[in-house]
Amino acid sequence: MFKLFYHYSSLRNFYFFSEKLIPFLIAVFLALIIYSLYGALISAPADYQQGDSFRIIYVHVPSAWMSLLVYMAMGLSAVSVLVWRVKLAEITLSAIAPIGAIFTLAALVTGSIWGKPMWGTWWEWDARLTSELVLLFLYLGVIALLRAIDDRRTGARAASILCLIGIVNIPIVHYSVEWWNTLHQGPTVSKFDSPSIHIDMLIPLLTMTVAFMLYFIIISLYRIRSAILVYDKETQWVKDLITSSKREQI
Amino acid sequence: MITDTHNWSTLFILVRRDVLKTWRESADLLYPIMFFVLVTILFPFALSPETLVLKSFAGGLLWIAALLAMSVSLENLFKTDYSSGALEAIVLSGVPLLLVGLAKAIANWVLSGLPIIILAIPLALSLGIDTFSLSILLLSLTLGSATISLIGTSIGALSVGLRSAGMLIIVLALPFFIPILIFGAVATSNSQTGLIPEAELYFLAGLLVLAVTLTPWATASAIRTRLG
Amino acid sequence: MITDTHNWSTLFILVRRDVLKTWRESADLLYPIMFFVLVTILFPFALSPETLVLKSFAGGLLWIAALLAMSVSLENLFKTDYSSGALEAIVLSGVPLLLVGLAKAIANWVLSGLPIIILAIPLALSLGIDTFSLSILLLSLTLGSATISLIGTSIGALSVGLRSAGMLIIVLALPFFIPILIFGAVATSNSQTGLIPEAELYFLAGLLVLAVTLTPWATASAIRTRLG
Amino acid sequence: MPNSLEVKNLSVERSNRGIIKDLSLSLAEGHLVHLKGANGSGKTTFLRALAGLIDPSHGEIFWNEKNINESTFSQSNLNYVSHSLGLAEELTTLENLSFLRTISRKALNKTVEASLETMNLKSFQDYRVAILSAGQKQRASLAQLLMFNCPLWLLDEPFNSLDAESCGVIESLIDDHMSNGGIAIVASHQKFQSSTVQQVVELK
Amino acid sequence: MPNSLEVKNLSVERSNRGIIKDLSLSLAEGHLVHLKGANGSGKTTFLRALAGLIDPSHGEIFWNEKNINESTFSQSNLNYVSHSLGLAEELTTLENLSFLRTISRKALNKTVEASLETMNLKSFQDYRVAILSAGQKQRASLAQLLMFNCPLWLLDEPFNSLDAESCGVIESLIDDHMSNGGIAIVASHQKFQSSTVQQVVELK
Ligand code: HEM
Ligand SMILES: Nc1ncnc2c1ncn2[C@@H]1O[C@H](COP(=O)(O)OP(=O)(O)OP(=O)(O)O)[C@@H](O)[C@H]1O
Ligand SMILES: Nc1ncnc2c1ncn2[C@@H]1O[C@H](COP(=O)(O)OP(=O)(O)OP(=O)(O)O)[C@@H](O)[C@H]1O
Ligand SMILES: [Mg+2]
Ligand SMILES: [Mg+2]
Repeated sequence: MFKLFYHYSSLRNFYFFSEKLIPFLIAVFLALIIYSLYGALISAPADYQQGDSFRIIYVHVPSAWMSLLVYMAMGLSAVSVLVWRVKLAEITLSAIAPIGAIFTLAALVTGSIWGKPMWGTWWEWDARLTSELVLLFLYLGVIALLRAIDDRRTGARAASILCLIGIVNIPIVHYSVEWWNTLHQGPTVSKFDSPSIHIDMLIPLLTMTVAFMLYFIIISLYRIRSAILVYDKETQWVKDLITSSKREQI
Repeated sequence: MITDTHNWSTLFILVRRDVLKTWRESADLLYPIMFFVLVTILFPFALSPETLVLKSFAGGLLWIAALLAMSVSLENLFKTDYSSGALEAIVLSGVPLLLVGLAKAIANWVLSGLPIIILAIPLALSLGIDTFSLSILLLSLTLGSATISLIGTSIGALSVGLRSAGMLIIVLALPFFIPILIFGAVATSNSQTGLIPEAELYFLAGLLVLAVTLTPWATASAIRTRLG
Repeated sequence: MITDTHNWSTLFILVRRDVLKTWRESADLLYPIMFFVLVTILFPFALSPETLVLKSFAGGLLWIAALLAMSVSLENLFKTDYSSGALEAIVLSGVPLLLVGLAKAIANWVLSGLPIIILAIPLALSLGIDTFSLSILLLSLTLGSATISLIGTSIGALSVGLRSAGMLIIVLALPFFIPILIFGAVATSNSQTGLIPEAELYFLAGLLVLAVTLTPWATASAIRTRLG
Repeated sequence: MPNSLEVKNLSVERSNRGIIKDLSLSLAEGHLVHLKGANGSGKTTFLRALAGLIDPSHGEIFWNEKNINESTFSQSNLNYVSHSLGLAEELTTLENLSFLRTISRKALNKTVEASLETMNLKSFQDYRVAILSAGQKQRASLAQLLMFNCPLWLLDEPFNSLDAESCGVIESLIDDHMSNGGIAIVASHQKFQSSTVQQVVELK
Repeated sequence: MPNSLEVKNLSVERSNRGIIKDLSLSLAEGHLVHLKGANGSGKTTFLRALAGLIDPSHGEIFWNEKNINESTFSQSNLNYVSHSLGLAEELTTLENLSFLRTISRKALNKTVEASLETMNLKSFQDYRVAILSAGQKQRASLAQLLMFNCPLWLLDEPFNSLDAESCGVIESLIDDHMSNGGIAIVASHQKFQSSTVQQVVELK
């Protein structure tokens, strides 16, 4: 098991392994996103209270969930960086931080677009909304620290420490609706035993979420792969790769 | 002295260097802005998230956040140039110190005043301010922030090279900033009740004119003194 | 490891050195306090000088002022030791980094947290707060400021040696301070309506325990990393 | 067991540029290495890696046959004097050195007063480091060599800013260290005449 | 009128201690002074007073027979290279020097590129000064000597941290300066072999 982990965490092996993985992921992603878009925009019934404006849920909820998930993925990378000094984790950390920031921004923007018709205001200083904003600042902090430090490895370790201190915010975002009485929707979807949402609305939402996840994985893989090439640019295998791809072009 | 074209181009080069220096440290550009936003979002937490309360204090709150963000940004104005000896080198280059002082103030305004004014727009709207009051807020911020940059530069030059100059600058400068804060905040809150706060805006404009004429001299002689 | 007496005396010596360093630059001692006072007196100017309004917000206002004053003081924590190479010398002396991190946090609290708590008493009374609320304010400030010092030290260690570390520290640290601010301010304002804010105080105490156990490790590994 | 330092195939990167490539070195007791090389050849980087302040990208360093990364080498076996000062400018020389001596986990040697005496700084011990002259600062920093009893010395340009007399003092300190079975690596551009230099390593 | 520098009965105090007492000196064109003296003897203090950066407590300094305090001496006649760097660490070498060259009121000489070339820093011109090695920083600072055409050079330990090759470059720069009728005061502890040294001033 550990051997396997070690094998795939070598930059070179990861590079070639992920190359085989990507086309498969893209295929599944395309299938899912087409299905979910159809379900979300056409087949799901309009909400009896909100009309069609509820359809923004299909962007808002997946982005909001991803904003938390990506942070947790970053936390996992951070542990690998600090404890095992895994190079791949260093690269992963810096590759996914901006994606997480963008999901967070998307959740904030779609949420406030949705909030206008629902609550009559773009923005309200309640716990859910504010802790999500704090999450954005945590992402930006990690990115700022990564950029402020010249040396890649030192930068990754410093950012990992920051990321781990910040992980306390994740439960706050998630439980804020229960701990404080806020404007924001309580758990609607995630109560799996009795989801308080119509099944025709729910299924596209869940597939959309999986599509978002795949999208995240694909984009991360691209970013990680190009970072690997820069990282290992002095090594023989990258040099071989470059010469062979040049040869192909001719 | 300032009118001669050689001096204008020197001024431009001095400002450009400072902006470039900050730009290089790409994240630096974001700090005053982030500080401003963070301070603004502290208020609803610490006071009361009720829209009505927030709205009636919005002008004052934004003014305080802007003032603090700008005060904190003053610290980096001379710090690295002094510790690296670059300030000494600039002085020895023979360029009139008046220009150096003016350039520092302009660069500070471009790098912190201007972005703060721009960011005040969405923040003010999120606090529920109306458009007329917003325009008064922006006008008062523009006049006020320029004055803050000018005065702040003089004080920054005075405390250059002292340990924890950052703290010192803020503490020395805040008393000067209080009148600006009062008139800026009063202008905005008056406008929220529909009044046109002419008197306050004229006062802010007057302070700016005073600052433009006096502070570059103060900065120049402060640089001179502190290098000795 | 921490329990061994040799380590206790080392901790004491480390703290004493930092306090002495600041004491030498005598004015440094006053800055956090003056910042705290100045920020507190800005509020009546920018908001509304009416006693009633001020009184009901007093807890929140003092909490914001305390938080900002402490944030700004974090910058000098490692700065000079890093640039002079003294931090490197301390690391090479073989003293456990855990102690270094803890000592820095304690020194920071002694030099800024403690004076702020003491000064909060007259300021709160002048804003018209009653004695019961005052005691809750002081209790929440004590728990909160210790946590702020601990977390702030970690963040300070992370950004040591970077240009405009001052700004970076504040921006990186404020998101962590927001929960502390919320609970501190809510505790105080609840007590003003006669309630005993047990839940909030427990939460602050919990955060402090968490910070005491976790942040010295974070600081130690941050120092290690940033020296590299 | 006698002390020994062994460097195997060391490579160090800074900001993604390879600075030191595949350096090997083996030092036994009484061994003094004069580290040479043009500006920017990596002397400081090498010394900092040996002191455990930066992590090498490849290769290992062994102190007494134990890998310094894996064992509890700690830094208590070495005295590193760097380009930078290592003293707090706000405090006096005496305060700085007393502080370092008290917290240090290294074996102790001379007292602070005796060390300052040797460095000819006795009359300046109560001045803040900030106002000392360049050479006085350097001497204050070098006083650490006397206070601790460390087998391994890593000195980065110890003669910078020193007057002739102080240079002599430092050279004789190094000689004493070597004859007591110490190990030392000295990076310096100046002609370094010590009779005890056993090896010159030139970085490229 | 040929250039000349005259120092009359100069005394300088720092923090109420007399550092320099009653120093007189008179330099004409082509005159190179090697300023010597033990650490703390006041070399840096003297050079900073000449550069107009600190005010003497007694005595006068005349440049071309005009008192530098009373006339518009300005600093455009002199090149002062100090112990400290003089460059912003967050900018690249190229940016630092271009900036100094553009704003300076001094007479210009070589371009920035040519100066960096001579200082052997061409390949490092786009690195931030912060990450340069000690010697590279010193060279970047010395590149100012090439960019400006100043009759008076005040150099404080210019050879600190420099490798042998760079020392040679600086010595030949000084030689050229002298043969072009310049005036220079060089504080240095290192044996300074320039054939053009005309006077050794030893501070006590
Ligand atoms: C700027 C405003 C908003 C922000 C920052 C925001 C943020 C979030 C976040 C972070 C989550 C994920 C929570 C978790 O998984 O623990 C979430 C979920 C959700 N949001 Fe929002 N939201 C906003 C506005 C809205 C509005 C206006 C609505 C609709 C009235 C809404 C409806 C939902 C729903 C239904 C969920 C799924 C809840 C669940 O079952 O977990 N949000 N939002
Ligand atoms: N943090 C860093 N990031 C990138 N490059 C660095 C860093 N630190 C040092 N370098 C580079 O590494 C090279 C070696 O630097 P180092 O300080 O080790 O040289 P040195 O041999 O000590 O030179 P000197 O004789 O001038 O002191 C230099 O070219 C320098 O620019
Ligand atoms: N600001 C100051 N306040 C008090 N004393 C000072 C100050 N600056 C320098 N001195 C003292 O003046 C003396 C001369 O210092 P200076 O730096 O001129 O010596 P130097 O000849 O350049 O020595 P070095 O060869 O070590 O560079 C020193 O003893 C120093 O302690
Ligand atoms: Mg070096
Ligand atoms: Mg000197």
